[in-house]
Amino acid sequence: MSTVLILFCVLSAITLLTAFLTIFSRNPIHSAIYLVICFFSIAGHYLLLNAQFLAIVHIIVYSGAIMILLLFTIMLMNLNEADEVHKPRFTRLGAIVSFCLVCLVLIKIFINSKPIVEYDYTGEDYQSIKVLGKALLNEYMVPFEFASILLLVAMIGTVLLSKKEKLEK
Amino acid sequence: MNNILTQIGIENYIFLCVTLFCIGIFGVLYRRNAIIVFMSIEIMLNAVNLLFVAFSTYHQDAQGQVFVFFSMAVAAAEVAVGLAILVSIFRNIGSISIDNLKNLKG
Amino acid sequence: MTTLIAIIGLGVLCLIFEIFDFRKAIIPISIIGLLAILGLTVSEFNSPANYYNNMIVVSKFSVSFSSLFIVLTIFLVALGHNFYDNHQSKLSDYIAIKIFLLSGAVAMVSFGNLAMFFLGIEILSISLYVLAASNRVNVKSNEAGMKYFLMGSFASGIILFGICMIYGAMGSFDIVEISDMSQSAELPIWFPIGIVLVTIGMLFKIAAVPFHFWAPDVYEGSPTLTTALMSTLAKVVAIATLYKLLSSMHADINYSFQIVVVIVSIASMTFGNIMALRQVNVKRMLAFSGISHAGFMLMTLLSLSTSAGSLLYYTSAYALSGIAAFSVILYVCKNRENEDVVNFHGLGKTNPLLAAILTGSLLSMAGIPIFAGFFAKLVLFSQTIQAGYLVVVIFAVINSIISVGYYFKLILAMYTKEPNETRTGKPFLIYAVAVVAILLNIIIGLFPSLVLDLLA
Amino acid sequence: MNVSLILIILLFGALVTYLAGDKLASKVALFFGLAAAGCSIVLLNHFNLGENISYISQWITSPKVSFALKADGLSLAMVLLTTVLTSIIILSSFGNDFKNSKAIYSLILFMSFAMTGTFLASDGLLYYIFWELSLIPIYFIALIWGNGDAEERKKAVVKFFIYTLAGSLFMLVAFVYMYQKAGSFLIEDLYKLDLTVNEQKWIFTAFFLAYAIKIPLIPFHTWQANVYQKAPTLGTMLLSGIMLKMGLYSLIRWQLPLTPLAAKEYMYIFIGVGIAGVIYGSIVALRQKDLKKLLAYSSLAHVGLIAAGTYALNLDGFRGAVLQMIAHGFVVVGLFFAAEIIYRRYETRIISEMGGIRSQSPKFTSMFLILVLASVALPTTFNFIGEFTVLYSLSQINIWFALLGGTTIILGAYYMLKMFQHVMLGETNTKVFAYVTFSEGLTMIIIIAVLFFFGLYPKPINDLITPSLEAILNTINKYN
Amino acid sequence: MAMDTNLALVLLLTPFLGFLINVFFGKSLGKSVSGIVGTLSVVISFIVTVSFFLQINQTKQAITIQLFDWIQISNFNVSFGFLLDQLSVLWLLFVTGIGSLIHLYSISYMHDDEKIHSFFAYLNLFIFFMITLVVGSNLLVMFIGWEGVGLCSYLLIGFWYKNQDYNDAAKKAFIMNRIGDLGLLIGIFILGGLFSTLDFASLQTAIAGAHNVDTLWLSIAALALFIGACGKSAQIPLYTWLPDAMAGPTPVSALIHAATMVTAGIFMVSRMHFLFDLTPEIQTIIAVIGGVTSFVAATIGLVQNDIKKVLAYSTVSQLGLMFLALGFGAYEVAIFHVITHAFFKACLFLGSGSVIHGLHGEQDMRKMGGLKKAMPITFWTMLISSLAISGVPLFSGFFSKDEILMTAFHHNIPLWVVGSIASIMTAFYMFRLMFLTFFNDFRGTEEQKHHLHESPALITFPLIVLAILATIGGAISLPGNSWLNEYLAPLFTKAASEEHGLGTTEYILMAIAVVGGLVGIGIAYAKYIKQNTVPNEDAEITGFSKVLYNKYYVDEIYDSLFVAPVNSLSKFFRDYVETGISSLVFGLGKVTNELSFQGKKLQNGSVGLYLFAFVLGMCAIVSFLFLAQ
Repeated sequence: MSTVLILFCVLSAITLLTAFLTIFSRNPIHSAIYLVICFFSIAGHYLLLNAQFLAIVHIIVYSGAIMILLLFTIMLMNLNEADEVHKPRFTRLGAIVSFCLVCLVLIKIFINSKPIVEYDYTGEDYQSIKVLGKALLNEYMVPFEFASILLLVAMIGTVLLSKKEKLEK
Repeated sequence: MNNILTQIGIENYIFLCVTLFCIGIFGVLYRRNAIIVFMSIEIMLNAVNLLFVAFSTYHQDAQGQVFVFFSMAVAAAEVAVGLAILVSIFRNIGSISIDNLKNLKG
Repeated sequence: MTTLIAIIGLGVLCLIFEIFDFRKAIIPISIIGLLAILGLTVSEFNSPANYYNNMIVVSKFSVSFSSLFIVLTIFLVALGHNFYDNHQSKLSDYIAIKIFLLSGAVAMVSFGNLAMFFLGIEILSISLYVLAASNRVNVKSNEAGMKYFLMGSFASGIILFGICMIYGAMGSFDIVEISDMSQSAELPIWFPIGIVLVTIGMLFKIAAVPFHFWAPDVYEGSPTLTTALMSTLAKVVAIATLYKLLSSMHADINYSFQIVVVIVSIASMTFGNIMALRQVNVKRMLAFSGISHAGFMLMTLLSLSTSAGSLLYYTSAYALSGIAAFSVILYVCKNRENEDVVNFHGLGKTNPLLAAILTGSLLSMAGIPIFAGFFAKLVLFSQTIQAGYLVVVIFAVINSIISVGYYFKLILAMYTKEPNETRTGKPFLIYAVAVVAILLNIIIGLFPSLVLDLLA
Repeated sequence: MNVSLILIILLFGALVTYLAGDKLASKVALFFGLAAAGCSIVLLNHFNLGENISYISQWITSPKVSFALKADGLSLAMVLLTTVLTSIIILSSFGNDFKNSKAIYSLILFMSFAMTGTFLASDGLLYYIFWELSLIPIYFIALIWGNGDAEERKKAVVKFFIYTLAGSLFMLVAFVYMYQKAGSFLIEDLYKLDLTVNEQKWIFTAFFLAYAIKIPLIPFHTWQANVYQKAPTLGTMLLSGIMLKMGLYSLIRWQLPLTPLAAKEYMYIFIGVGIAGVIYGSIVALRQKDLKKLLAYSSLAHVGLIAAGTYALNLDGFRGAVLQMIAHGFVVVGLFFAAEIIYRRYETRIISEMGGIRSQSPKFTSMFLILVLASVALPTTFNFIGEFTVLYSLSQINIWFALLGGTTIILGAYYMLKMFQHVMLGETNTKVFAYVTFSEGLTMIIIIAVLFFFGLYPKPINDLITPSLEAILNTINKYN
Repeated sequence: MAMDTNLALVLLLTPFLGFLINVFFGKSLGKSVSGIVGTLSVVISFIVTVSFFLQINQTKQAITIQLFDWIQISNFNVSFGFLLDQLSVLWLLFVTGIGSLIHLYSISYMHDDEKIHSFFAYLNLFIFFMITLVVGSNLLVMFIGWEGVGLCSYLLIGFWYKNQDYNDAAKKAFIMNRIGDLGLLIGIFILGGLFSTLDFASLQTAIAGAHNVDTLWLSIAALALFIGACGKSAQIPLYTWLPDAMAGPTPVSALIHAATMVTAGIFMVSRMHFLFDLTPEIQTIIAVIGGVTSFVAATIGLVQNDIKKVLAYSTVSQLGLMFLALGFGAYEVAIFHVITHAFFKACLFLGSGSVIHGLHGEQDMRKMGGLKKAMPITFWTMLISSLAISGVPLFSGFFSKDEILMTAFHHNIPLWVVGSIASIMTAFYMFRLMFLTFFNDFRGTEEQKHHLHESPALITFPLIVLAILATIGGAISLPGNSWLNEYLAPLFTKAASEEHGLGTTEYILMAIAVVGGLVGIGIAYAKYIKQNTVPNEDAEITGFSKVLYNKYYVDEIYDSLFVAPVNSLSKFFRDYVETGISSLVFGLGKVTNELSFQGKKLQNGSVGLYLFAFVLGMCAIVSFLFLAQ
């Protein structure tokens, strides 16, 4: 057991645990907090894999933007645990069943598959900001621009959804 | 220095990500609170992102990480739109439980 | 590639028009612009090329489908003139979103890289979420948007996971590379899993059983024009993309995979048709009908190498009849609370032309000759039999029979019931769209080679 | 000059009729009907002179479909039947006052167009398309201009539509299947196919479903009586006079030559089915209360015999079947028209509410009686020729078939005369039976004249159809 | 030949022309003119026939005329052709001859009927079809006539169509005839199939030359043809329509149901003698059926009270005798009886018509009596005919009936006994009829009595002519010196009656027959003149005579055996089977509808459920693809 592996295990444990807690917390605020922790642990994974830039971006986008958005909404709507309707038993059952099923099926498949023993190592830099930037703005220039359209659409969409109409009856 | 995955094993990442992904699925199914469902979906997306990075390392290739950026953009856009819809629902029916969304059926 | 840029440019233009308060010009300009883009696209038909590191691949396939999408968008934009006349302040947003949606669609059929594919599908989805929920004061619309959003992003997650698996196996997002590598023997299991997951995600988008549950609810709840968009454009885009994906990844080699397609296809048609029988809401009925049509379209996946032409034909036939039908529905159900069959009573007397058009489009969907729907089914059957799946064809036939049941329910309502209320006004654009769509349908029905031979 | 001209006339006629407006519609339609009939006669002449009046051109490249109209004697005979009967049917409707008459007349011509196409098409797919197309006009005719309770009618008509469509879709599958083997839908290529017995059996069954429903044979006939009853008489005439001949024609043209081995193997069964239809139809007809329903069941009986004749797979069977098709076409149109004439005066179709017409209108009675007698195949009427030939062919297969099939002449006489007795004879009716109008009389006289003429001199038709039937028989016997 | 053809066409088409004239212009022509036209057309035919007869009697050559091809069958063509030979000309003679007389008779008899023109039209049509039947050169042309006379019989029985009972009778006649027709058709099919021709002449050669043909088929064909004959000639089991057919006007009964149409069966069997000669077992059947029919009909005739019914059963009985002769291959004997029977039975019917006419429609003999004085001509002519039918020597019936019985004696003693008893009964009921009608006192109403009168000359003239013929008709075939046999010799190679000359046996037989006939007359005399018995009212009839009076309940038996089951089957089919099949079809629709209904519950609007289905579907697909192998 190398340190890396131990680190991986710890991070993984945190990730999974907080993910679970996110779901099980009755208070949405708690969920949000757990989710943030989860995201941080994922950022830890990124760091572990030496993807520093991505880790930072991840924290900025998820923890910074998305989570804030979510929290903001929760605040806005003034939600608390009482709002949660009691879930019928078969819903829980269904959720658990499907969780187990998907988990088992996928994991089983991967266990069945041939284990990977050899890993390439080129020694080249492939994940520094510089390389990523080049890839993003050369090779992936079109998707990059296209992503902006995506964001534009999302923007127009949210505006459309929340804009009050003058003529609305 | 060699590939870090030599020490961890790509399978472990796959297992982790699959589990995380499944937790996301579980959350979507388990919770009726739309916000939490959103969060679960984010968990799913993050699981995939993590896997992308792992594969990126596995292949020693930047494209996987580039893709994560797009994935993040998508996630952000989705959340924005989702929340906008949620807000308008909340304005209309004063609840964000997806159990209340049963007008359309049959 | 120019198509994509032009479309995006047009979308931006729409937004700019709003800023400069040229609202009235938006729809005409969009239509003209789209027509120009259509011409532009068609001109690329015989010059296949790759652009930007193989991000965009212009091929006959992509051009034909892009053209179809553009035509459909033209119709949908034109219909918007009447539909959004109470929402003038949002008009530019609606139109812009539709045009961006078109750009996503075009990206989806001309992607050369999974990144483009993913972004395309997300643009499409997000636009649809927005459009579905766009009637913000209407609870049904909200609900539809929410349901679609929840399930759609769930499906997006699955697709993303699939892409990730493919990447894991191949180390590349480039479709050509993947295609090349998929021919080699030693592939990690991740690759097939990835394909399957992506397929499942796409099956959700085209509303195939068992991933179809969202469709009826969302179709019913969404504003009618959005429903039209979803049932025609979105479905067609999804199936075309799925086709392209699977054919470039040689998914048809795997026998079990074909079995899955067979089962899903049969289940979709059967379930869709049976469920449609007892529907009162026309939009909902068409949703189920769309599910069954998805089943039909899936049949093309059984002979991936040869069926591009028939898929194009089927989708064109289906989409054109769908547009015609929805334009009538738009006319009939404007300012109505719902889209129940009751609203259609006596349309044959009050408005014979539209009734005839709706009849025509329903007959086309049912697969009655001279309408394109017939040939669509025919070539489909032909190809499927060739692929050796007679069983699917027989199910398809039985389903065609069932489908007549509910299509005719509507026709009967139009011709045998007494009209309950007269409608005034003859919105030119709706008429124009309906007539043009059904005429196009009949034309490609009479001369199927026009379309079939494009991708032969 | 080729046969596509007839199609063009009819299609164009449908369009012009619609544009002509309600007042002129019937006359315009009649004009085009007559034009088509005239055209078919002229073409017949050309055909007899040995000219090529077929038309073929590539239509769809992939799948390979041609717009192929081939005219041989059999097709021409059926086309003549269609066009002439269409004219007669249009003429017969002059006494009716339809609302939106431009639509109905236009639909009639369109239907005639589709049926003519069915008889002419020599490309499987083209044939199928015409076959399906003919369904749509009659659906609307029955639905919109039909009589009786709207809900009941709707039910009957929809059942009819779905039923027939269901059958024909299986036929489509069979066609597609054969296309895969032959690489073409052309009938010549399909004839050349060498299918295994098993394949043939499946194809045979698929075709049979389509035809058995259309003709109809028992037990697929349940749509028939109701639709005949509910449809306007015009539609009933189209259905019974021409449309069900499409099924019978197709047996000869498509089903049997394409699947000869299966046909030979199943021959006895399907002759049996046909004959069972004869007996069943006759017996059910006995106790019908509604005149049109009775005629529907009589039609069931007659077509059963015709079908049995075709399945006899010999020249006499074919020839008799074709003759009987034509004869039955005329006679059944005449009978339904007689029912309509009565309806126009008494406003009822219930037999028990009629009676005592003879003393009021002897002329009509005579004409009606002649039709009844023709229907029961009295010698010197056309029907006798057909029925005799068919029964003869059956007797050559097995004398029992002829005997059982022959019960039609007993049972047929029974129910027809019983009907005649209760409709026409008896004490003078209290309701006034107005004189038969000119157009009504003319229609009846034309039909009667045709029946007698060909009853005495069937040779022209015989000479027309025999070569083509022999050719088809050769195809059927190619394995021997 | 052209001359012959034209003449033959005149022969055939004049009645048809008469029919057409009467149909289209009858009403405007007026009653008398219409009748004259009708009569004239038949008279012309008669004259033509006579010319043919003279020609043939001289040349002994059959005349064949081919007009045009009619029906094409794969292995043969049926042409529209005529065959005028001894047999057909003989038949034509009495068809047109008696036909003319009866037309003449009808002018007066039907004078009061408003539809007299259609009556004549139908009669002319009948003559036309009868001629077709007789002169047809092949089985199918004969079949035209065969069905055509059936049609005319239908039209004429139901002439008074306002009465639905009459219509029922007409329908019954037509349908029973059609049963026979089916038999005939089957016979035609078999012969056509076997010998590839339906032409009489070719058939004869073909059958004579056919050695490799299975005789079973020949027998079946013969039997089938005989069934046809049974229907037309009212033999057991298809005889019940004939008594009912008396619903028609009396001239019709005389012409169609006594003299001509009902003999078509005999004609056909004689025509096809070459076939029947080869199938002795069928001949036996014919003989037996003929004998039994003659006996059964005679027994029923014993107790009937309707004057026309008595005559009808008598006709059936006499026809039975003819078939008896046919069964023994004695065609010329049968034909002889046909001719004499035509004379006296037509006379009897016309006489009864005269009586009915005089009594203004009364047909019940119990309400007659004593008409001798009022209607002398009618009485005397009918008496002569009755003597003839009873077989009193020197009258025509004596010779013909005697020859039949003699033939029977030589072939089959039991049948001879049966035939003889039937003859005795015939004598009895005929004189019962005579006595009840003409003797004693009138039993009708006063008013009828007041109006009693002899019929006009147009009615009595045919009676007189026929009575004369009935008297002297026997001359054409006197025992030992038979002109008829000679005349027919070219046709029937094997003449049954010439095998035996007139020996002692024959004279004894003759004596027995004569005595028997006289005994019958005597009994009748004793009962109805001496004791002056009047038959009981319907309700009072008991015992076996009730069975007889009710015709052995055959109609009721047929009704419950055939008609009722078919009708109830029809009702069953209509009410249950039809709806059954129909609901089966609708049931399919209902099932899918029900599925749809259940399916709607599945679509319950819950996103959770939808996603659950999604996930399950995904798992199913994935595990199927990756775990199943």
